[in-house]
Amino acid sequence: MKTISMHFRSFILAIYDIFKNPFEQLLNILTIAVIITVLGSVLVISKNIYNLQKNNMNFPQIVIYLKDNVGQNDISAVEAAINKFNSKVIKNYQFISKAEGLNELEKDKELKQIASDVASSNNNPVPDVLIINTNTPDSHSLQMLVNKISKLNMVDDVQMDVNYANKITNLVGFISKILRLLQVTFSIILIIVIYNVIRLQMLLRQDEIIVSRLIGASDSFIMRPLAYYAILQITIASALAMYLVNLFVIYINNMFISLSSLFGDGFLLKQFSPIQMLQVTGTVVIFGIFAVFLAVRWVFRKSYVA
Amino acid sequence: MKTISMHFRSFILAIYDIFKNPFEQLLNILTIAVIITVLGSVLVISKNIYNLQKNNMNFPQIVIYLKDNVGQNDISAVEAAINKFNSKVIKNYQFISKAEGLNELEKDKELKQIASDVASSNNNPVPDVLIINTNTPDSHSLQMLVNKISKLNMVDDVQMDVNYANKITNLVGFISKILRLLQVTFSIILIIVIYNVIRLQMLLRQDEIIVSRLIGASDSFIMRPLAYYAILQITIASALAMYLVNLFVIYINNMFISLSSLFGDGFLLKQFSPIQMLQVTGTVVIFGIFAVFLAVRWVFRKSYVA
Amino acid sequence: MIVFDQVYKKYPGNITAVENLSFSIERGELVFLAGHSGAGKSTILKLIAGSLTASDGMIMVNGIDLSKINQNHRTFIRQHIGFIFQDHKILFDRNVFANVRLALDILGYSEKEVKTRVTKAITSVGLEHKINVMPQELSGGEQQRLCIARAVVHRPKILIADEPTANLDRGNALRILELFKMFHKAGVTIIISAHDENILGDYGKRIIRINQGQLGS
Amino acid sequence: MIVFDQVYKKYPGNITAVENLSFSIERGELVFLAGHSGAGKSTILKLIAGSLTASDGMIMVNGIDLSKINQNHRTFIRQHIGFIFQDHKILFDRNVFANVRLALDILGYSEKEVKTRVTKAITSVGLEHKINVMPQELSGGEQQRLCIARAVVHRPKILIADEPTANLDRGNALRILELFKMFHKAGVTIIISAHDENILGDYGKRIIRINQGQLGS
Ligand SMILES: Nc1ncnc2c1ncn2[C@@H]1O[C@H](COP(=O)(O)OP(=O)(O)OP(=O)(O)O)[C@@H](O)[C@H]1O
Ligand SMILES: Nc1ncnc2c1ncn2[C@@H]1O[C@H](COP(=O)(O)OP(=O)(O)OP(=O)(O)O)[C@@H](O)[C@H]1O
Ligand SMILES: [Mg+2]
Ligand SMILES: [Mg+2]
Repeated sequence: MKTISMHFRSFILAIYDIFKNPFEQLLNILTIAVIITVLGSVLVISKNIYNLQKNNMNFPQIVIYLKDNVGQNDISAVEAAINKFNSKVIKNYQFISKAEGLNELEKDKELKQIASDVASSNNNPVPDVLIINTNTPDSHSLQMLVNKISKLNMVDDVQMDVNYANKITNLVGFISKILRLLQVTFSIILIIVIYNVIRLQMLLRQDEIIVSRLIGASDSFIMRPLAYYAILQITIASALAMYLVNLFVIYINNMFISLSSLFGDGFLLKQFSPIQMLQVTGTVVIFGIFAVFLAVRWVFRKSYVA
Repeated sequence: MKTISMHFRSFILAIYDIFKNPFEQLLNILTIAVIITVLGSVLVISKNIYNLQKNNMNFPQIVIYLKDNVGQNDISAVEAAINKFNSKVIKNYQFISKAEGLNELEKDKELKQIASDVASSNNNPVPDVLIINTNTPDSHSLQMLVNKISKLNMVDDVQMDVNYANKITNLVGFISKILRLLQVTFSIILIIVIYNVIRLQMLLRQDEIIVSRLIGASDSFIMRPLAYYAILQITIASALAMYLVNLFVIYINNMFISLSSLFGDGFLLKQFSPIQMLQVTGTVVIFGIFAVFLAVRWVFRKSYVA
Repeated sequence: MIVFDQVYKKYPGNITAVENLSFSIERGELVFLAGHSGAGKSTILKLIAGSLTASDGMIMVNGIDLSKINQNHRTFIRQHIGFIFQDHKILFDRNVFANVRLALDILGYSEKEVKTRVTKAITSVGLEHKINVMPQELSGGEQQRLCIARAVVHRPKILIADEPTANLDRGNALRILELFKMFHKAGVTIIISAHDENILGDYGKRIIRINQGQLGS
Repeated sequence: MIVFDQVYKKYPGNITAVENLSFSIERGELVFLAGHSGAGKSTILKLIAGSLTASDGMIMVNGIDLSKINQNHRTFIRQHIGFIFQDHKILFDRNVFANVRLALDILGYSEKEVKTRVTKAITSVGLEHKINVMPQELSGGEQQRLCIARAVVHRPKILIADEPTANLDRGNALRILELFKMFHKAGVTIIISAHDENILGDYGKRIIRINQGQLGS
């Protein structure tokens, strides 16, 4: 009971402290909030990068050229072989018959002349084709798929743009490297800035810390209100930051929408879920408590109070 | 003389202050440095974005299909017309003869069957072609170019991937919008964080400020050492930040090099020039002096010392 | 009971503030510690309160050897001491009431009890009209009395007063000494340092004279 | 010359610290300001130094009406005053020497002169063996003397001392009073506040008694 009421009192005191000098607190809170916002934005983007890959990047297509004289049965056999594969590798596939192929060819301006020549010759050289849209940039599992299909005897040739697949793999690696760099950087920034703000504030409350200790306060008595003070500050800052991250996502999404021609329709960043927000806030708060602990210890040491 | 020596003394005192508590100073300096680093990195990227466009993006190609029966003269005439255009629009062009065209066609696996059919028919339907690599994403000036060339009477058809050009324009707009957003954001962060760090430090030197004032120090006497203190701190932070930005650029460039298949060779970020470094540092230092001024005034007001 | 047995206190920089000092103070005694400026009075009081540790020798407070205690124990001992600091150590970010209540909060008193006790302590030093005032709005003597109120509010077993009347006029000083006398009668051990033996005159109590960190004449 | 003419000082919260106070102090006079705790002594001294402004009435210092000056002028006046603050106002981030030199730096003295003068001032208050020590390593009385050294180091025309001997033993107090006497002989106007008229006894100088912010008996 006593402990709970002491916690409650510390909490109330912390609220009081924050509202006593709202302007000064605002600056500290803003400082912390902006850094959390930046880190939060990076996290949101990271979280979205996988979806982004899935929906918006074209993973390599595999084109299966069937032999000249295949029938419906052969096609079904190939389809059955494809269906055996994992949906992690294969997104979907599409059969394009000889006739459709020629038709497609005629749509292409550069080639229409050739196509019409060919069409007029009444001898359609375009083969039946199965196109597989894959679902991964992982060239290893793709190559396995290609090898399997090549062995089917109604298949004439299998083509995969491996180079493209490699490019995608590299690009994904590149983006996630940059994102990881940013995450680490901003985490370090967050740690430095929060610790520094907390430390400077504890320094300003040095007298309180030392006097309390001199007249018999235990470490936990001294740290409790300071920890609540930091928790409140950081929570407010974090709430503000989550709101700003939301704004950021909305802003970016608006840009994406107005640029849908560039990115396609499906490409919208997803917000943090409430749970993720709590996770971010919680992590920062825990770090804040730790910072208070360190800073207070440091004040003790600095002032030589036994 | 007296003023100069006072400045000199303040400067020495500031150095002394910084080195008196190196650890504490280090944290403040780091806090400022990381924010400058982030802003500096954004600035470096912005500065490079134009070069990046120029060297590494494929601006739209314009394909000129010549009439079936053109001779060398006609081709030269078209080339002459092209040469009249500004190099800002046209990067270079390339003539691909009927034969070369068919050859190219044969390289494409999907089309090789058709091509070989065509080749064997001894009737090459592929036209002579001139391909212009353009130098700008500006679809307006590109369209003008297309219109001009279309009017030449040896030209059968002119194709430009306008959609692609629009995409590029949009992409450039998108990137610079994001960069502008980041610049503004990090400038605001820089202002808030630096002001907050300076303010908290001035608060810690409150006694010094008030006592000096009470025993007859002028405002400039009080602010001079504090300003030097901030200048030194920020200059060190800025130097550190410039170094970190350099590292960042090197890191990114190394990634680009290892990913040259993805981006092409020419794509390397350029470092800040020394002058640009001085500009960044100077701006931040001036802001720091301003922050000292504000913070000291605020301490005066807070402590009610007339 | 407080015992000093051949106690030395050396500060960094080879400053010996207390040298081979032995004395003992009985439980419930009222003792004056007299000495010139820099004699070592404050050092001795801080040693008793455990905010300094002796360089050599033994200090016992209520039967506990101070050199052998840990932080928790030190905290516990301090809670039973009231210390009037020479430099006041007032917290300027809170009003008179909040400054005084700190000592009770540390001990976990209930809100109601805090209110009664704090009001009583503040009244006993004559600051009842300043109860909600911020410390920087107090005169020097009023600040000193605030410091006294904080030291007595939790009715400590030992009261240590470092120059408690330096900033007080005769009237107020006498009032404070009356207060101490009252505590003394209630069985509290009291040690008062003073550079000026005049204020002690009519008490006729024991005086420990310190000279250059040693027992003096 | 210092003139108070029907001066009032009201603090926020409707506290009247000085009420209808009139007196004048001649150039070169040595005056004691006596009064109980909270009488208004410090307030009066701060009014003279211009760190507080009167709510009503006129204060003249060396022929200048303090209500009519701007910040630059106020700074200038302060440079000719030495103020010994009741709460010391020592800077704990620098050593004794640096604390004292501050008053000379403000006036732009040369490094050489700073050295001689500071050493002399520190010696005159008996702190020569503590010249490179940090203030938190000083005893209460030593801190007070440091504050005195800072106030006199630039040889001000007016010396204002707010309870300068509160923390000093008789020997040190007499030494400080000797120092003031020396300044007095050199023509400095000196105003010393004290709650204890004992220390003034043998000087036989003028005493202004303050009671509840008014001239008292
Ligand atoms: N933290 C410290 N570091 C170094 N020396 C110290 C420290 N504290 C006190 N001293 C020195 O120890 C000696 C005794 O100091 P102390 O404060 O005990 O004296 P005091 O009797 O209380 O004097 P006063 O009446 O002036 O308060 C003095 O010479 C002082 O300078
Ligand atoms: N800043 C302030 N705001 C409000 N009231 C104040 C302020 N400063 C002083 N007072 C009040 O004005 C009155 C006179 O204070 P002052 O400091 O002048 O007294 P003093 O004579 O110096 O007393 P002491 O001997 O205790 O130092 C006191 O009642 C005090 O509480
Ligand atoms: Mg002492
Ligand atoms: Mg006073």
